[in-house]
Amino acid sequence: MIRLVAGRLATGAALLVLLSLLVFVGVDLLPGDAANARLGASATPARLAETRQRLGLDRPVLVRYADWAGGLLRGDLGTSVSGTPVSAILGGRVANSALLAGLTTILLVPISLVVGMWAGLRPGSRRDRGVAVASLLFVAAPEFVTAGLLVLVFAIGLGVLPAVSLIPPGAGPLDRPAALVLPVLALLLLHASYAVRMIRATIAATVRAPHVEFARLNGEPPRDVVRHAVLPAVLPVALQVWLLTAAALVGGTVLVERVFGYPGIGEVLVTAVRTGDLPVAQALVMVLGAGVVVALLAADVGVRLSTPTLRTAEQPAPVAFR
Amino acid sequence: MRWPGTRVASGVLAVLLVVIVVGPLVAPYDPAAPVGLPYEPPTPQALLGTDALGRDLLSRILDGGLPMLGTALAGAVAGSALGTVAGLLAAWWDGRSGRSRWVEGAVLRPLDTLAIVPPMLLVLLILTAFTGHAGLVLAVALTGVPLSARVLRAAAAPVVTRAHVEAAVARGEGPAWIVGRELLPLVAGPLVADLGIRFVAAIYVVTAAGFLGVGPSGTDWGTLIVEALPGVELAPLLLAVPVVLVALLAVSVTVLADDAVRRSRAVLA
Amino acid sequence: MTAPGLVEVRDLVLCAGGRTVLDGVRLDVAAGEAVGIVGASGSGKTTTALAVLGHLRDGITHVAGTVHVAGAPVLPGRPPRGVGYLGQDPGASLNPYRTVRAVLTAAGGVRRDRAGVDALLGRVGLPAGLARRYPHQLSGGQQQRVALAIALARDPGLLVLDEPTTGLDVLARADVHRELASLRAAGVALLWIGHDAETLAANVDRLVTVADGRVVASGPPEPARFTLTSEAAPAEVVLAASGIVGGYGATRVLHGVDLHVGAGERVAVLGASGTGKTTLARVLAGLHPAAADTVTVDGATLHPDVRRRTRPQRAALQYVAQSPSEALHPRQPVRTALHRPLRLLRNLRGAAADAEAAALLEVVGLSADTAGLLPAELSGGQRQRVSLARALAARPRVLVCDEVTSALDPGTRDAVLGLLGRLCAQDGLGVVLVTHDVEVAATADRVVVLAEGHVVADGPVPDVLGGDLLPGGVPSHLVELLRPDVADPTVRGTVNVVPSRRAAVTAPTVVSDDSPPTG
Amino acid sequence: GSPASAPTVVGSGGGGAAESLDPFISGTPSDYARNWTVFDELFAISDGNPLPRLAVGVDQGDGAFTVRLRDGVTWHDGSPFVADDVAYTLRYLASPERPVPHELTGFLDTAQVQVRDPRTITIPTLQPVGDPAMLFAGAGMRVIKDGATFAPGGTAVGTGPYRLGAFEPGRQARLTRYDAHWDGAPFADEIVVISLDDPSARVNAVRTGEADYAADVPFTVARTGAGGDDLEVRSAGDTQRTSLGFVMNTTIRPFDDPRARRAVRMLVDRQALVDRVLLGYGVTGNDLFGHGARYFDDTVKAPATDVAGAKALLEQAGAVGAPLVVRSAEYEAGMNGSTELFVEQLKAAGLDARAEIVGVQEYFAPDALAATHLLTFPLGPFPLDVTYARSAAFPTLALNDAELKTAVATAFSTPDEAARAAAWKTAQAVMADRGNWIVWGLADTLAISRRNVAGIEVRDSAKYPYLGKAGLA
Ligand SMILES: Nc1ncnc2c1ncn2[C@@H]1O[C@H](COP(=O)(O)OP(=O)(O)OP(=O)(O)O)[C@@H](O)[C@H]1O
Ligand SMILES: Nc1ncnc2c1ncn2[C@@H]1O[C@H](COP(=O)(O)OP(=O)(O)OP(=O)(O)O)[C@@H](O)[C@H]1O
Ligand SMILES: [Mg+2]
Ligand SMILES: [Mg+2]
Repeated sequence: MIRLVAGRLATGAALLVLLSLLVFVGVDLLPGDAANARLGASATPARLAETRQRLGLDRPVLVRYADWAGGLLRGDLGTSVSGTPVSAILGGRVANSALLAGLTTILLVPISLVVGMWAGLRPGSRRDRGVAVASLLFVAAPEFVTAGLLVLVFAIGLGVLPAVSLIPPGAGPLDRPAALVLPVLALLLLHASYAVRMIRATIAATVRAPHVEFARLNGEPPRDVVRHAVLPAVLPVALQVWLLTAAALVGGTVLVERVFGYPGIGEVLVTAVRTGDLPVAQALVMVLGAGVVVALLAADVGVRLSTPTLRTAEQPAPVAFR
Repeated sequence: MRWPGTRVASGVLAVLLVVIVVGPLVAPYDPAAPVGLPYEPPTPQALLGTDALGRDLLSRILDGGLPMLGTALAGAVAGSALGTVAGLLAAWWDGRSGRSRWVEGAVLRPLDTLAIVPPMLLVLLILTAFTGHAGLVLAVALTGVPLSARVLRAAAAPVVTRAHVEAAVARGEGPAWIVGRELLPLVAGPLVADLGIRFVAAIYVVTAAGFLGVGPSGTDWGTLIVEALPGVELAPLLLAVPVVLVALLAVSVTVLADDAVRRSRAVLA
Repeated sequence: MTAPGLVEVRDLVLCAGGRTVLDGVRLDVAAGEAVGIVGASGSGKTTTALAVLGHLRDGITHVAGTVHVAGAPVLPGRPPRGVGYLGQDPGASLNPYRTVRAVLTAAGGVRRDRAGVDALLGRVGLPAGLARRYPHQLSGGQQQRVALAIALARDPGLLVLDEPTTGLDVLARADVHRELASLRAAGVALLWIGHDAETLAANVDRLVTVADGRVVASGPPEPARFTLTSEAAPAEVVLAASGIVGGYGATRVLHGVDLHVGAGERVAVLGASGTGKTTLARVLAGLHPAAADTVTVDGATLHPDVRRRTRPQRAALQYVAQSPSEALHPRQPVRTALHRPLRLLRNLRGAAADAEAAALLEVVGLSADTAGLLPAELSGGQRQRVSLARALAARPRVLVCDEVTSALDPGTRDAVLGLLGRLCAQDGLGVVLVTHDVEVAATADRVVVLAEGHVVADGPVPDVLGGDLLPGGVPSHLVELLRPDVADPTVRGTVNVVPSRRAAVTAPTVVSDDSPPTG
Repeated sequence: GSPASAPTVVGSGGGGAAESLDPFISGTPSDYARNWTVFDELFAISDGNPLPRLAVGVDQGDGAFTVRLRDGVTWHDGSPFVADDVAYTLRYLASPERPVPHELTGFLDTAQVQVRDPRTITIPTLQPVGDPAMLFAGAGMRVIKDGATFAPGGTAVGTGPYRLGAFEPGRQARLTRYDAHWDGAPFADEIVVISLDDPSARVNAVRTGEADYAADVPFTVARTGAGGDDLEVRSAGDTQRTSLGFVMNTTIRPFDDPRARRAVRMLVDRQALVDRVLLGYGVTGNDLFGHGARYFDDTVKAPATDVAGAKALLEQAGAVGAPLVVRSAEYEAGMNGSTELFVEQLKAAGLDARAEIVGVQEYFAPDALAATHLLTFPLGPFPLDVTYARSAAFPTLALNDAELKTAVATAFSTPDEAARAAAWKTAQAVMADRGNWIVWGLADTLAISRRNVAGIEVRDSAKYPYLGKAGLA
């Protein structure tokens, strides 16, 4: 297990390096650059050239990459083309987005499990079909549309929840929990629907599995069948779904953040990419990519631990030690 | 699971497809030209009212189905095709124990790299690089490839060890025959299902791109949704019509794709 | 509990989507009686058995008739108490997420303590040490017995058994048969489903035959038939393999196996599940990497990798894989299956290939129209013949057949084995018949017994397979041979927990201390 | 206004997280709103004219000018404001470490600045500057304290009406009243400047009572109504309108021919664009940028719409059927919409026009600009110096015309008020006659506000109002 984790982390790191190079060179090849974006309408050729020189954009791309990578190794994320250090820009924002993603995931776990079970234990029943169609609808609607509707109903209509996430300086989103409700809800409706669909399907399939039939036919009470035979079979799949959702939420909160003006990485991400702010874009690619690597690894480890065949694969059968 | 879902979904999809394909021909007005003032309510002349620039919503809806479908389909097909080839190759090389694994690595490592970029970031990067529909197709395809490859690889894994595949190897068939004729027909079910999911994701990417300000202009339904957002209070139909159409399309396609999964033995067995 | 007329099935009609699955089944089991049900695949055996348990699978509807167990109606959905059930596939029946102890502690709706669990294990002949294992850490026979223990946990008066030994190798099968025999002796009624009338006959009081959802015959079973044949010793050696070593990763499966086959000779390779028979066959076929060039055909050494063998070499040794449903591509018609080897190995195309394909089909006893059919449109026996025809298309000198009959019903099996015999006699073809089935092995000229990757016996059929029969039709002499604890003491204690490629057949390569103390 | 807290929502046009305490890095509207309140400038623009702030006057010299500074001004930390602070500021913004060269460094020789006494400073120029006060006002130069640096997480000390309290880039800045401000104590105890990227989010914040004022809100809000009895939609007024238009590239065909330029100006239906893109919240333009600035010539009329005449002109110019690419990016709301409609108008007149919508970072990429025929161009009510300097320096935007060049040069360099006015008049006449601008509309700048919010002034731009005198009535 330790070897697995170490190996996967090493591969993940290697992939991140590859990725950073791809993104660096790729973004550099885009038409326009940070100097253009920065100067806008005042970008006279002379100013443009001078700005390029000041930002170091006139140097070859690989030299800049090496510079950036060297800085990264020293723990220096570089300086945004706006002149602000990247670490200052990202600072609390990464944590805020992670909070949004984390809260959504935490809520998603019990909700998707309960709803998925409720529907999946009676495959084909009325409630099962109802859940299937409702979840499909939520999956089909973009979350910013859902979010907009939520604002219209709960903030502007009923006035019970804030329409925007105004977090005072020095405070975190947790200091204003009300501001988190709608963003989390919007994310939850989309992602939980997906998780419910997957979990429902697995449960529906497991209910028909031979080991469940066997237990039932040999008189095991229904509650025990669900607890001992159905749930453990669903867990590996559910774990995968949850962690993959968490991975998708890393950087996937952009749209909702924008609707609510939530102080996460969403706006930074969009601006950095759109203005060719390479140091910021790079840092985000690294942070988000690392997040995904960890989430995927956690998913694999979780599945391994929750599946006896995999868990025991590396150790001899218990009795062999006697 | 015998419920009318599949039949209803096929019906809805058929109607939508007719609207999408015939739409551009029957649109009452030029979808790009203003016919009135912005945000006019429905009138007999403009049955669904006008949009933010005074253009006829109905004409735009009718005109925008085809580009939307085209983009989504092209992206989905491209992503699925790439994923399928990669997945099958990987499964094939993985399935042969004791043989060199580098090909599998060469196929899967780049995809893994893609897979660790959050999709929204990937979409932003790609659409900043390539504006317009070509960029969207690429974005849809690239965000889908890693997952498609994994799905197809999983589906193909039990197939590659089948005796008829080995028989083909033993009698000296080449890789084209083995991947194309021995493996591909047996993963058709997962392939179709994957295609359905890609298609829904494609529609989503189009809308999300528009929302982030990197989408193409035009009448694409996804673009219509985004354009409608600022004026939603003035003209709710502007948002409601494309959202409902996209939802119907997505739901019917998903239902049919689910059905394909259910019927495909390779996924369940 | 043991009142007469324990099970009464009267005119039971069950339908599935408009099709009649059971068409007026009438069946009785008296207390303490052992009744066997046989019938072709799909004839409704499983459906009947489940109906006795008050269970209808999804999609099956109750149309008419009654099922009473111990006087109480069980249909619809009122499962009887005191009936134990043992499914077809022990590997799949056990909850893969719980240890044996966890399952047995609460089995049958009663909580029992450690001693209770151990007692239950003892009843099915398993040591208490097994309780800490997960199902996948058990051999097929052990799994089957744990499942039996769960069924026994209810203290049943009746056990419903649905093909309880299909997935098991000779050893495990003998063990299970022994357990069932002792239960029967203890007065438990058995409703036992199998597709092999001969094996069942030895173990039940009465045999019921089902066909197309109807009971067509009922009566006392015929005694077991066991024929041993032996033909004259052959002359020239076509296949010679010596010191074959092979394995998976670090695990070695074959420890220097020698094998030779003469022209026109049928050599059976017999062994328990997981001893390396398939590995051996695949090494011969060049599909599995072997340590060295150890295989010769007609004196010429073959490369260990089939792709590096020359075309004539590839043609000379042909491999027929285990499952007929996997051996043929489900989307390719028989014609394609035959044309490809003709084209690649014999350079025949077009009309010439068509003619040759028709001739091949005739050789294996199929009509020429078969060429246009898809595998799904063929019966299992026909499919197996097509596989054989495909192998014969290469004009081989040696045919390596891996369990070519294990998925077939007895009639079809005999026909395929007969065909092989004919080919040997007529064309001087050498045949390697890999099997775990003693009856199949008995049809060969010579038997090579494999245990733990070692050849433990090699000789004419009567020498190896003669002697007393154990319950289940296994020669006791063979069981002695296959008991590996005698074979190699150095590997004792390392239980092989490599998950089997096929879930149904999980067996330890070495049976350690906690293996059944039999009896 | 009464001394109450007045949280203000200000839009942030993207990049909010990169907001900086450094007033010379300001990029977003909330950056400006905050820095404009914390720091004071030498001269501000008020109704198009320079308004003395930290400076009280300028004396022209030979190749240099001398700025007289205000007395009795103190920094937020209590120290007095002196000429050394101005000298430091000039050195600071000329520093080669800064990521972007400051516009002023093209005019001033910052290395040779001489501090005469604490109230007087002499600044040499690199090229003649006719109206230094206007130059400073147009460049919006704030003064920072001698030795100031702006590390993230630190604070900023200014002389402005509000001190900086807690601040989180891209989120909020809390500004507290500086009672010792030289211009009289401000009204509100505290002002909160909030950064919100999404226009709907800004409106929603005011509608749900989480903020009192949001600048730069979409026209649809005015159409829908403010959404509450205590709310109103405010317009910044005529002089604060943004000029929206297209610039024709005179370096390539067909717009190297003045007839083709004139023809297109005769084709465009300005009112239709105002009605649709601006929802009627604005008026038609007269094809000159600079509306609202001093010397702007609003007597000039745009050519009357005359499709037949335009076609004849195009014929003469040999431009019939020439492909026209209109480049646009949505860096101001309505840019892409106006481009789409404009292209439709050109098409309706039989021209082969096509919109090319790109991202903001590549919009001003020189190569691509050089190849397009028309590009969208919005411009706020900047001084004419800024407007003409910008367009002259950019080959694709510039009009290569001798008379224009002379007039603009004179207007830049002459210290004589009358001569300057005459020069600007000439320059604008050239643009009106054969220029390459199509300024089709003057867009209102709208804000949504609680009714009791008072004292919000517009100085540089209505998109980031001056909050120094704001309060709740
Ligand atoms: N759930 C079901 N829905 C529809 N048809 C079914 C279902 N289960 C079984 N059948 C059909 O009922 C018939 C009898 O099936 P059953 O499983 O009882 O056969 P069997 O005699 O046990 O065969 P085998 O020897 O292959 O196990 C078959 O034709 C089968 O296709
Ligand atoms: N791909 C594999 N990787 C690792 N071990 C394997 C693999 N395939 C088979 N084995 C192990 O190798 C041993 C021999 O397997 P093999 O398939 O040759 O047995 P067999 O004699 O054909 O058994 P059966 O009667 O079940 O077909 C078994 O212990 C099996 O678990
Ligand atoms: Mg059965
Ligand atoms: Mg085998």
